[in-house]
Amino acid sequence: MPDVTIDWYVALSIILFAIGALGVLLRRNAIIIFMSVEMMLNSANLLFVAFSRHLGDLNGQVLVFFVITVAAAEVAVGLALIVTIFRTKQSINIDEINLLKG
Amino acid sequence: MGILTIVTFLPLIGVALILLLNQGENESEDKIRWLALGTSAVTFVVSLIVLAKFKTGVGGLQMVEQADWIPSWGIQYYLGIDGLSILMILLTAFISLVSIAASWTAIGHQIKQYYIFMLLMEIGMMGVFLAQDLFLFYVFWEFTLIPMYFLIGIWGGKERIYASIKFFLYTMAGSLLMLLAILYMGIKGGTFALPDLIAGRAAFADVQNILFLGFAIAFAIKVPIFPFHSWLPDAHTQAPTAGSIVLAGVLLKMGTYGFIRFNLPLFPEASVHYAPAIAVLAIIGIIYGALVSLPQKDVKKLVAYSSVSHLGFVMLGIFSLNEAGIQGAILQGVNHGLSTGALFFLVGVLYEQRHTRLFSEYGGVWKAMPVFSVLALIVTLSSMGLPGLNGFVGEFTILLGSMGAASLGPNPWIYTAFATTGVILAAVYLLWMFQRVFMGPLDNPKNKALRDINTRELTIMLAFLLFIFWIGIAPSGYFALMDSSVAELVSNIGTAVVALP
Amino acid sequence: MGNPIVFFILAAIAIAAAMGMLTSRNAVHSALFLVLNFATIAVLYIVLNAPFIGMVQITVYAGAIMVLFLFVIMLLGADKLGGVVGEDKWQRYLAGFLAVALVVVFGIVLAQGGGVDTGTATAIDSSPAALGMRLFEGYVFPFEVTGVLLLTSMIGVVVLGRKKRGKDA
Amino acid sequence: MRVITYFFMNAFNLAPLILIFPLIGVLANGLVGRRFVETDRKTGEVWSGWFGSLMAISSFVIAALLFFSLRSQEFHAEVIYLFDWFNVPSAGFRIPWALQVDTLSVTMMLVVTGVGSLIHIYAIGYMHGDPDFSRFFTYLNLFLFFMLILVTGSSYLMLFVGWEGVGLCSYLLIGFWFDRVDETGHPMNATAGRKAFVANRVGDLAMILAMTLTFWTFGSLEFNTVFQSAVELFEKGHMVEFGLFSASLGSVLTAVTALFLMGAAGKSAQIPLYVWLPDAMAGPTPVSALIHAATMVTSGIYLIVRSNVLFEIVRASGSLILGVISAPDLVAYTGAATALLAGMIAFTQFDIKKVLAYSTVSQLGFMIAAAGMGAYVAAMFHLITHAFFKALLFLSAGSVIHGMEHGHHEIAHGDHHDDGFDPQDMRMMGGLRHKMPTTYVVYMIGALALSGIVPLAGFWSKDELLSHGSDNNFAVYLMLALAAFFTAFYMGRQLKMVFFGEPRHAAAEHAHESAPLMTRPLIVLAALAALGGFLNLPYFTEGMAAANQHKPGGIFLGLEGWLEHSIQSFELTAEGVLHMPHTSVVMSRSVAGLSTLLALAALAWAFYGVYGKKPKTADERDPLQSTPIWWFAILPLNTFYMKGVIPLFNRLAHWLGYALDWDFWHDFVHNRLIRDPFVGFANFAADILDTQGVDGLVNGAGKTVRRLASVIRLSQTGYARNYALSILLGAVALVAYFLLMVN
Repeated sequence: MPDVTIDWYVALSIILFAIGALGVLLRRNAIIIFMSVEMMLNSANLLFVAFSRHLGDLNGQVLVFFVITVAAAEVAVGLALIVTIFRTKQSINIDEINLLKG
Repeated sequence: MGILTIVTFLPLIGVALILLLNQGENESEDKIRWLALGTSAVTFVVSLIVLAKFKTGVGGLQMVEQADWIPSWGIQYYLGIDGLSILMILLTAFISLVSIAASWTAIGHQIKQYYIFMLLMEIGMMGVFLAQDLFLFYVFWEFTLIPMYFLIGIWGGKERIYASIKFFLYTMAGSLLMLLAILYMGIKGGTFALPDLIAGRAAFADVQNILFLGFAIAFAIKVPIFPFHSWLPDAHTQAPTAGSIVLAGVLLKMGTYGFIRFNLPLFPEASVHYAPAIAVLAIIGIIYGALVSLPQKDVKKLVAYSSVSHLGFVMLGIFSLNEAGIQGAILQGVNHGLSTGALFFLVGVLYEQRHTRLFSEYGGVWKAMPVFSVLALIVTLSSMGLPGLNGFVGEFTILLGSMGAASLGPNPWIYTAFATTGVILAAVYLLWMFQRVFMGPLDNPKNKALRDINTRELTIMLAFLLFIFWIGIAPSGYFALMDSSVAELVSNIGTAVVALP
Repeated sequence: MGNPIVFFILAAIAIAAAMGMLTSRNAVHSALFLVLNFATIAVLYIVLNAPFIGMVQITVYAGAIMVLFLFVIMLLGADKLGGVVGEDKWQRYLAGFLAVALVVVFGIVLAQGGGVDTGTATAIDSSPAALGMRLFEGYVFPFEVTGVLLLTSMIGVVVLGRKKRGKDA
Repeated sequence: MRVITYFFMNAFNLAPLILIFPLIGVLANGLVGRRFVETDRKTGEVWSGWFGSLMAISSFVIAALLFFSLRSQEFHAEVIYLFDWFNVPSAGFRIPWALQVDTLSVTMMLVVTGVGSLIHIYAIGYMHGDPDFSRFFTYLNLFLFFMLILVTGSSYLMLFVGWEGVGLCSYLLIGFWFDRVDETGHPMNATAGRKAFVANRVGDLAMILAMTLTFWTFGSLEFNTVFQSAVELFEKGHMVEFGLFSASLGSVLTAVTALFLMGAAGKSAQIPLYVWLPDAMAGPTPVSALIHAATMVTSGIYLIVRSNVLFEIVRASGSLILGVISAPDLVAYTGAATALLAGMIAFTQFDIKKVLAYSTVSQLGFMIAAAGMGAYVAAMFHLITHAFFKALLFLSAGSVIHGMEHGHHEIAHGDHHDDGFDPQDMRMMGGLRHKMPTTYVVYMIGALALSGIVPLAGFWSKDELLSHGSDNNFAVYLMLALAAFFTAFYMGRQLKMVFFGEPRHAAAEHAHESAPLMTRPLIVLAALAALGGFLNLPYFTEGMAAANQHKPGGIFLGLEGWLEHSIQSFELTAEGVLHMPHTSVVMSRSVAGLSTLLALAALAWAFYGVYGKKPKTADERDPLQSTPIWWFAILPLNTFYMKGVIPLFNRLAHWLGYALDWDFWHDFVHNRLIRDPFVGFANFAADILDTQGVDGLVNGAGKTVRRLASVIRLSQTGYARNYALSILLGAVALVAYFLLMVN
């Protein structure tokens, strides 16, 4: 049985990140896309903590703390936006929202 | 936060406040105007404080502010002021104030945006003259293009789109070469800070001719030196009055300032090497600009071409590479800003009433507007270089410099003699302009209804005249401001160039 | 860095939960899968000697944020909008390819063992107290800024959520 | 009593006042004068005019005080420092505003303010009723201000301030009636003013070059320093070196003095730049008298006299211009040639003022020639007497014109029907001696003084000048003697046509004498013109001179004794630098006798010969019209400039402005050569562009960018997914690069 090294955590993190990315790219539901983004953030967090442990540096954890805070703020605003969009368009289908079209 | 940062970014406060106001109602339009005027007035006052804090005997940078910006590239937020830039700062503050006051009634639509752009313009210009980090300088340099692009493009004349795009791309194209030169030096030297690069200029001495040209072309287009002047008549004629004032008053000076600030100390040998060639172009510019001014049918175009002629003098002074020449050049830059700025303003006053700038529409205006005409006469004379007024002081110091310039070879008098013909030609085209507008019979019925200058316009003109007379009669204080810095610059060039005796 | 068996079990649950979130047709299910995923990761944090972060993960993410998600999903009745992108199939393929490519790239690197230093982990004091000290010694200003950020987003949410005067009402 | 003595003997501290008084006049009349005159014409004119005149008189008083002060301290010159003007420490360039009070400048001050005051008073009468009355006095005072700066300045640069300033005033005053047009509708007065300014500027070009050269040679522009170091350098025989330039002092100073000549030629209307002066007669007559006869046009002579040290060094150094002629000789020949040429052109004029104008050019030539020969005192002497009698002549001519206008007004009864009447045309005059007796008498005195008839002022000054010529430069003497003969002839012609014979026009019959305000200054000037010669009488015999050791004394050589404290001429002999006499101390009887004879002969010939019975009517041909002398009416430089140089210049400017700069450089090069191929390439490359309405290289670029953008913008779908996809694409590429390639 091999020891659990940092490599394992990197691998796990990448897989979760890739799944999150797929979620963003494939799903139509804005809320699910949002959740996928959260998952990508989490995969990054996981890596932070793993490296923090690996290198013996507490700063990694501090950073995760901040990421979580920012994520919380982001979710709050993001969901509020989704609610607003839903009010005007009666839909949260991401394919129907293209206000930024050039 | 240092005073230089304050003087640079103070207009941002005005921008923010204006943004908060609603556009539309008359009342808030006035509020916008007053806000913009107030902001620029405060900036002007702060620039006077800078002047008060300025130590005249010191050659190097003063009131330095230094902070890391992008440390991994050696890019800093680095502001500083010395004798080469102090006058430019004052000029910028003054011209911005005046041009905002001059737009009071001339701009009738999209007032909010207009004043925001004017204030942004001021930030950019201040930054250009204060930045001591090449990268920071470049950022400010390019930044100035944006507000001017919109000022011409939105509030300009009939061909404004053409003129603004031409202005933008022309100057942009020149700056790209400068950007390459800056990047090369910055990456090679590991820093973008100008003083450090000057100290370590030996590192790129082998390619300095190329680097010199990279900078020179960018600045030459801005100045503009013949034959890069083709954008100027378009931009000047199409810009709104205040735009022309700023353009002639400050933007063109950014080019000449660039030569003094960067080309001379960074590449002294190349400067000496190219001095005769640039002097020849400058002299061609003097004569050519004057000749081309003469047959123009549009007042503003005439003044625009006259800038080519005047800036030729400035370039000649710079590449005399001696104390008199460079100081004369800096002062002449200021003088040109005042005289030509005032001329554009006067043209604007006429244009506001008659909506034409064609000479054929005018004549005998003196009879209808006596006070205005006297003021115009004084400004014309100042532009012509009448001794006792500001133009002469700069011009004479420049010619004095070029007569004794070692950089122009053993016969500098040939250059000086040709340059001095500009004195005659200036009289020819300026008097012709004055005669066509103000003299002769008042036979166009539309001109009979012209009202004379009002209090606001008179106040602006008196502000111009104050400096026109002051510099003309007692310029020694102005020279004292730049003397030490220029002396240091010249000795700096001299020590680098062993070939010079 | 933990018992391999524990790690594998947790990793498997996390990935499974993630896949579940990705594939569920019902948004509520997706959210619940995500909660599971977050909880698993929280456990991993604790394994990694970061108990404070693990707890925060549970309370903030799995608790607060996900509740918010569920709340919105139910509020909007948007739980049935499932499925994946319809028309542009190339997007789906490209996305899949990219995701796989990402994993493969890292896989290659990890297989070569050249990615990161695989030395032994260093043990440090990472108790909540130590973390708190670090936070207030070196990160006071960012900490304050974070507070402002939260406040700002709160105001933003209030503004966004408010009904437009004279429009809807 | 002591206070008063102090006041008189130490007026140097008051010297700045001489500038301040006229300046006050300028400000007062310029700022409030107009309103004053418009509210109440009559009292307004009195206040405005007399205030201006009072300022001129005050300046005269100060000048007189300075005169006494100089006498009381044995002619010791003073420099009164006011404040710094230029100060560029690192370049060593420092020029203060400072007043040079020495005998030369005080002489000029007295002439300028004295004649100036009289003309101011005269102008109150002459300009009566003009709508721009106060503007006129503003200009006059401004002129006085600049003229005084010119003569009091302690440096070349300050002199130049006045030099340009008077040029400006001349421009403004010539164009005073700027709305008057000629038959073709061209504003001729404005154009004449412009012509004067531009011609002067040609001279100024030379002045600027001379000054810059002087500065680098001597390190200063202040008279005292320049002259001192010039003498020092000359004695040491050093080379002049600055920058990479190197030359001998003689050749540098040759250049400087030749440039000064060119400057003087512009201001003092010498060949080849005299052409502006006759046109300048378009200004009001007091202006012609003050500026274009008595004062401003003499500033070229003042310049040369002031720079006498430099000229004499050049003479002593033997440097030649292009190996042909030395600079002082060139000055002398230029002056003599001008005297001769202008004297001949004066024959052909019918305008009363133009005759006087060409006469002025001619007399200025005399002075320049004298200065070129080293006869500086003679030049100054003639300058002073000329100021008297030429001012007198112009003002009297003004009186004549005034009289003619009134006569015309009377017959026309306010009906402004123009029958081609010109109040200045001598052919329409005649017989005016009965109508205008005072004017006639003073005019006669002036004309005889100008012609050089004993014992009027002109005789003495011209004679001194001629005798110097016969001693030193015979060719110049011959030319000047001939010019003097011409002078008497055209004055005789003028006298005859204006005052004698029968009136040839109804206006002349109805002309009458001018107001006392105008005639009284004429009488004062007539007295000066008659007695001015006593300023510098030569010794009549060798014995008298020997008794006084050939030095000034008694009533003799007063001006010489006064000016020798400012004029330090010298010549190089075997013994070194020696002082040189400025004037012939003893009257040369042969020269005096000959010139008097010639003058009388010329007058008589004009009076009784050529114009004995003619002309009888206004449209009769002039008897000289069929002789070669008439060619001078059209041949000289004026035609060459107006018909040749200026059209060519204008065409060049037009070609440059429109053909070269606009059509070629702006449109063709930028648009056709750079823009079009660029745009064409862009069209080809993007394949979705249309070629319509593309404009400018830069526009081309702009449009290309826009078109390119219209392709690229298709990628901006607005769908978040597409953006996310591209982000991921980039991220994966970057990660792959860094992880795989870098390792």
